[in-house]
Amino acid sequence: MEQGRTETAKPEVAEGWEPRIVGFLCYWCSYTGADGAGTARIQYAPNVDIIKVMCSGRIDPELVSTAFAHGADGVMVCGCHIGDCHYINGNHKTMARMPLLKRLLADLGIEPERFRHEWVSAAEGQKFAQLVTEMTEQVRKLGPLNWPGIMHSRGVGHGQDLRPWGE
Amino acid sequence: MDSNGQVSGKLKIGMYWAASCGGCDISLLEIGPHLLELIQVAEVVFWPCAADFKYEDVARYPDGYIDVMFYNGGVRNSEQEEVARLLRKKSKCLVAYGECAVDGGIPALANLKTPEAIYDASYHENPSLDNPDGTEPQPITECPYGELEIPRLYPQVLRLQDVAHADYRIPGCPPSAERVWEVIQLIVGGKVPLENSGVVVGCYDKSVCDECPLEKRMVKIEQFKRIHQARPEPGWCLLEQGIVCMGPATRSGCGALCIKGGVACEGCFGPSGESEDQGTAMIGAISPLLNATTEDRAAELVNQIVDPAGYFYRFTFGSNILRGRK
Amino acid sequence: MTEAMTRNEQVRGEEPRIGVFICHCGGNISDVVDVRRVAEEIGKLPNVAISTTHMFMCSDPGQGLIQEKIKECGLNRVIVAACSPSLHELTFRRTLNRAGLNPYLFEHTNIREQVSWVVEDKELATRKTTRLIRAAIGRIRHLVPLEKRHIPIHPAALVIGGGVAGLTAARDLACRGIEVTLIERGDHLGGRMADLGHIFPTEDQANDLLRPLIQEVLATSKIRVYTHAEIEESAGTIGDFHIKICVGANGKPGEVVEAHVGVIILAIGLEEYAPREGEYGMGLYPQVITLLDLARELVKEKPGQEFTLNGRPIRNVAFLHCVGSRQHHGVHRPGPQGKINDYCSRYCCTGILHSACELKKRYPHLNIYEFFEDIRAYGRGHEEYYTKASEEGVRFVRFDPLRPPCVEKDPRGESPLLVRSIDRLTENMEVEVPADLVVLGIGLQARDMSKLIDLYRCSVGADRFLLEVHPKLRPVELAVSGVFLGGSAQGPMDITEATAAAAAAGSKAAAMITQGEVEMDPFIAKVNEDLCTGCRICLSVCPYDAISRDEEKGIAIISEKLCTGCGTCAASCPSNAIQQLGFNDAEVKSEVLALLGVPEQEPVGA
Amino acid sequence: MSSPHVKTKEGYKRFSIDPVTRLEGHGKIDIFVDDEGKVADCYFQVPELRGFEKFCEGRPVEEMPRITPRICGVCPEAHMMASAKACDEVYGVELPLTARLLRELQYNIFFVTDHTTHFYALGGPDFVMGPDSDPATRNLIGLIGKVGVEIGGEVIKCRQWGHEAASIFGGKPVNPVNAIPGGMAKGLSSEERARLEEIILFMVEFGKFTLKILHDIVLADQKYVDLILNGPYYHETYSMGLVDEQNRVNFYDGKVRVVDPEGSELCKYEPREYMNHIAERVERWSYLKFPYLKAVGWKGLVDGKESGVYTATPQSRLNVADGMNSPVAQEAYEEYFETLTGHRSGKKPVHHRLAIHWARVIELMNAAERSLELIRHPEITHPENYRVICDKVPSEGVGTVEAPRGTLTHHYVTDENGIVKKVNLIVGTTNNHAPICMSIKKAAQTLIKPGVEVTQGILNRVEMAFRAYDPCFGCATHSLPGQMPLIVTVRNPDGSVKQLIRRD
Repeated sequence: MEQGRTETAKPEVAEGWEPRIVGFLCYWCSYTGADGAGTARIQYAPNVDIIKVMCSGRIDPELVSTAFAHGADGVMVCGCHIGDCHYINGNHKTMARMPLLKRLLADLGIEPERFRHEWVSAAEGQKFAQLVTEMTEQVRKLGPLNWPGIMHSRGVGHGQDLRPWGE
Repeated sequence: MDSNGQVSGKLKIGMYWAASCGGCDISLLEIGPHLLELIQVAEVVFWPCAADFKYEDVARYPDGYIDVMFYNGGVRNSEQEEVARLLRKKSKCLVAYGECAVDGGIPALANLKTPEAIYDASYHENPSLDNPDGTEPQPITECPYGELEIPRLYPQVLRLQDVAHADYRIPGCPPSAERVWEVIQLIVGGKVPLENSGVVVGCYDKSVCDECPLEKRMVKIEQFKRIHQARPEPGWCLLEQGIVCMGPATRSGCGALCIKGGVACEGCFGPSGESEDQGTAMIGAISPLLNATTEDRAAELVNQIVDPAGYFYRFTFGSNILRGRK
Repeated sequence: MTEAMTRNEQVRGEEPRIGVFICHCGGNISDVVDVRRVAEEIGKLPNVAISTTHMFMCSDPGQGLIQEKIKECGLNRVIVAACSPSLHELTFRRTLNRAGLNPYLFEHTNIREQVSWVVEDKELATRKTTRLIRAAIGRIRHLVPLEKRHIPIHPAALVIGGGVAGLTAARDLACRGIEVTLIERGDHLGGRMADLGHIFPTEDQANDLLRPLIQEVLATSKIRVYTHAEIEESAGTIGDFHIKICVGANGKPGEVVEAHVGVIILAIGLEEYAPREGEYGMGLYPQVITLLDLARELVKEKPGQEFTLNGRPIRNVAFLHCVGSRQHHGVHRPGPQGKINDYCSRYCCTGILHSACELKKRYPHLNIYEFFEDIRAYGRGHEEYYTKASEEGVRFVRFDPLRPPCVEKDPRGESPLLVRSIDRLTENMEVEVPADLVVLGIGLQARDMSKLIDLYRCSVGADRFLLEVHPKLRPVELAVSGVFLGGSAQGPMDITEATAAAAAAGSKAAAMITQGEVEMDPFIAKVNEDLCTGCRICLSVCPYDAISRDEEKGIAIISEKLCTGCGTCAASCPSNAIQQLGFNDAEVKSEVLALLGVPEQEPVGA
Repeated sequence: MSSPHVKTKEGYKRFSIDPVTRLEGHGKIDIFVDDEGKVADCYFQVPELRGFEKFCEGRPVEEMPRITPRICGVCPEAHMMASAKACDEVYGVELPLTARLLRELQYNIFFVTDHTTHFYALGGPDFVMGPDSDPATRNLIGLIGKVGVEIGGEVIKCRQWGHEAASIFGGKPVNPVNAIPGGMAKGLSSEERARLEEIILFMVEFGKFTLKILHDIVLADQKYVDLILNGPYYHETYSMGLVDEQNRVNFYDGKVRVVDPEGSELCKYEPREYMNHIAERVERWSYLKFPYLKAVGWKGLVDGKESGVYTATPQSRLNVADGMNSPVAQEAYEEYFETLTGHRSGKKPVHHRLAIHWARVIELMNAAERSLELIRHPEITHPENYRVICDKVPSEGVGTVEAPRGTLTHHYVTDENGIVKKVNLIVGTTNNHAPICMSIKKAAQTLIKPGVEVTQGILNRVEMAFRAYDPCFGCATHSLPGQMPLIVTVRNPDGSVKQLIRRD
């Protein structure tokens, strides 16, 4: 798939830009793991804002693309390890969804590093903290995704101030 | 009436063809015998493909003069946007007619490419091309007797709502004649208000599976197949047979015609139910059917699906959540 | 219509009036997060009627403030930004309830564990807090009043395990007139306690306590007792379990009996740590035994002043603490599952001190040494054993956990064994103690519960013991409702603690049964019949087979009772025809949008 | 729609026909008239671009027969068939007999429907209602009003049954989906066959009926015959079309035959060789690609034997053929040539553009008769042979059919996984761009004279010049952007020909 010459020109990074990463976490393992990181006072990057769901099985791919479409620079999906899902095997369903979701996002030009899917148990506060810091740095390297900006520049959603191509 | 807009009792209707293929205009003729009923109660005041009214005639109409205006096709260039705005002004009820106007339709597949790439294909790459100087079109051209203007190509295919409010939206490529006639009766019969919020009509909320005659056997997908390589077993759900079918994620109302025609649903009525995005909906629909207990196996299976983006979003790149490619 | 119901009806129609209450947590939060600034910024957002802070939101005055503001400002939605919801979500839901507001019009934002404790930079922490609360506002605008589910409970209980805990639980239930089925895998009731003699801290004979309990259990008609019995199958969920029990006779597979119960108590206990061949001389020297071996010895009253073991007179006894407990990576070899027991087994310190005193009482001339890491005699009447032992002249050597003592043959042959260690009490002096008997204070560990874990989808801790819902708030409940933890399947306990846990589990279960029904969180999935096509995709994703297809209507139906509210079906439905209450698309999506700073488009209300 | 700020030079008047109507797609004509009232210049623009050739890259080739019909919803079957034939070649498969029969059958039934649409809804009204009639009535509805509801009913019935037939084959009446690489997605049951035969029998009658209408309303009216024979609508160009082994017209399959203005064969080639015979010219002063015959060469927008300009229309199909493959149509064919060239044999080509309407009706007749022959073929309902599995490694393929509006060619190159890498489309209407431009120019210059008031009737007659071709700019703009200026020679006062305008 070819890269566009205008649209994908990397936007210059604004002063004080910080990666915006949305983290969808299952309550029983990953969210508790994140709490664990807190209880252990493990310091990590503040860039991942957590959205709590009961089970990672609830994480509808639609939520992921919604996050990207509205300005997330990255999305992280965390659930219980295979085998210790609070809902027996809800996370198997998550697991089965990921490959197709990853592929679709890649086909739409979203760098693979911007979307991560990890298993984090209630005991793995340390791991969670590392993941967050690691991903934050990866996304920082890539720079802003700025999907709303891209679409705005193409006139999506507001025909009025369209800037026609070729002018 | 004549083109000067002298008022007569009949409902004034029109149809415009924007970035689309004309299938919508044809589908309106599809109502067949009802056409004769229609012309008893309504008269055409603008329909380039079938009647001799010009833009200047429309411009002369007073605002809100047209009762119901069907706009088919997406918005790909400045002319289509200008006409959309003109027609919005002149019409009480503007209807986004057909998949292109509602969701972008097939032309919106262009949102996977850049305008430059499209120009290159047309002017620099075609094998049968004879273009030594590499000529490309320009928006305004000087000629000895004045200027000539061509509409400017927009960088993205938009749907009608992006440039003008649509009171109703009728999905489908093309819409189903039966459904359209139902809608026309409602509107013409004054059973629904002319002004509305852009409600989707001319289809059903449930998905194509609702109209699909094939049987589900609750078996998992072992392998994905492509239509030219497989003889699907008659009577059995195509998706379960590993042939990607958009049925589960697509509005019904068509009567599952493609499936009855022997091929999988390609999703031309847009997302079903309250989903906003056929692609992510299909992920939800396909993943549970994979015969995979590990992520690697799941990946191995779904990699057999060729071109998910192009297939899942064949008709909705004007309206899906991401609306195109980075 | 009850008052609450009418209020709920009103709320559905109203524009959201949101109260945001931000907790300082006594500095835990406010030292890092500028909570006042956050309150100010949040106060400017649409639909926020009040945004304020308090030193301790969970305290009575804090909760009082919330209730007062609900009334004063006519709030119909409440957000508390404080610690983790796992700690106080329930607390605040109750607060709303007391104020006459539906408890599910509440959102708990975690700004302690997930902000102030993990972000140093005050500015970034403050901004993150604002984002998270903004997200909560996005979500809460769409929340609607929810009612807990009510599930009938069949008035009968199954108790698994015939040890002192199981017996206690069964007895307590029976006393309340509840039908109990008690199954024990082994051949006798009473479990491990039956092997013991005098027990701390009361010094009763174990069997003097156990016998009447067992008799009571066997006597009552309310309790069906099966030994050599194990669960074969279990169907159904809370309130309505159908269980097939295989009852064998001395190992031989026997007939299958069935039990229909509403609740289950797991009193399956645990197992002793089995020292490895050669660990502290175990298996190499007959003079090395475990604490429980010794206890079994002491049950036998021996005549005379001489303490003998297998005919050999004993003069020097060495006790080793923390064998198979508080293990360290690199120092101790992992067990079969590749895990070490890094936890404290809790009974052994007092157990050893108690045995030491017992020996001293019977054989005052014995020389007794204890090699310990720390003495943890934490329970009532436990410390006394330490004092007593010291007075009695028991000598204590404090070893270095990273260099534990070693047990070897005495080269000089004066005594069968030598225990060598460094003593941190005397500036790490090398000490060498002759021993005729070495007693290993072995720890306790979880037994293999894989079958039950599969059957009842129990969550398991890193220490391989079963995990309660919350150690403080719901200490004897498993996340899988209807199943309770009665004793040491949950972690190492002494008899006192195990019986207490069993009694607690018993009364919880009894309460549930006498209530006749349970309330469960309302976060279940619902099918929108107008949108559902009956495509069956959800049927294949439900982990609990809670979804079936109504062939008549051609749509999916979700069983309220079986649904546990994971929301997997909601995420799979291609038409979004399934919505999870409390986590529906509108709620979660606008949470995402608000988090990203997208202003709310569609109006909420009605 | 030109925005007001577009300038017109001092001393000139601009007449805009915007949009040109009763054609498929978008068109606009700007005529500049100097103060003497003489046409200075005339521009024909098609303001549309959709970029199919590009966005089809990356799609699986087996999906092309379902995607490309959306190039034109008026003639979707044409694109589906051309695409499917290209796919067959990409996968190197030979179609079983039944598959071939089914495809040709579906295609001929489509031809009946499509030609009906054009004759009655698009082109017809000019004749039935008259070129100068009120534009508000100059359409199908007006036509029904004039010829009566029974006839109107017949027209609608023909279209309706045509689409019922289409849905029997392809599920969907518009944008069918049933042609796949290796044949058809579904066979024909005997019930379906019976119903189709019923429909086709009606169509045969309808064909005869339409021939009659043409005679009664057009050929019987001397002023129309004059218009056809002596009107401003005449160009001598090369003709192109598909023919079978006996050089008879075939819409679905065969070889491409080209004859010169006198009717002698220039070449006859396999579709896959199209690149050796035609090229698409891009002139610096034009944004439109002009296909032309390589063998003759590009001489600009001029007719005659020396110019590589050719037409691909019903008329040119009749010109290249030695006859029709069905009796009634053959009769009509002979009458047609006798009337217009004086030779029943048809060895002299017809160049009167308005007569394309007549040729179209003859094709309508032929398609109906051919359908009847095919539906009665014993193999048509074979339970298996409606398709074969494609197991060869895909590479490259060309598929050509006769679209109602001219020879249509799809050309695909794929990777070894059957993913499209390159697409080239030469659609029916594109073939005719040069002739269409020439016809409009000639019409404008002949009809708009000093001292003659430019009425909308006159402007409509200008439109009639291209309507004859039944151009489909839905098709033509599958990839073409914006403007297609029509450049005319501007005469010096002495009448000598000025240079063509170049734009830089």
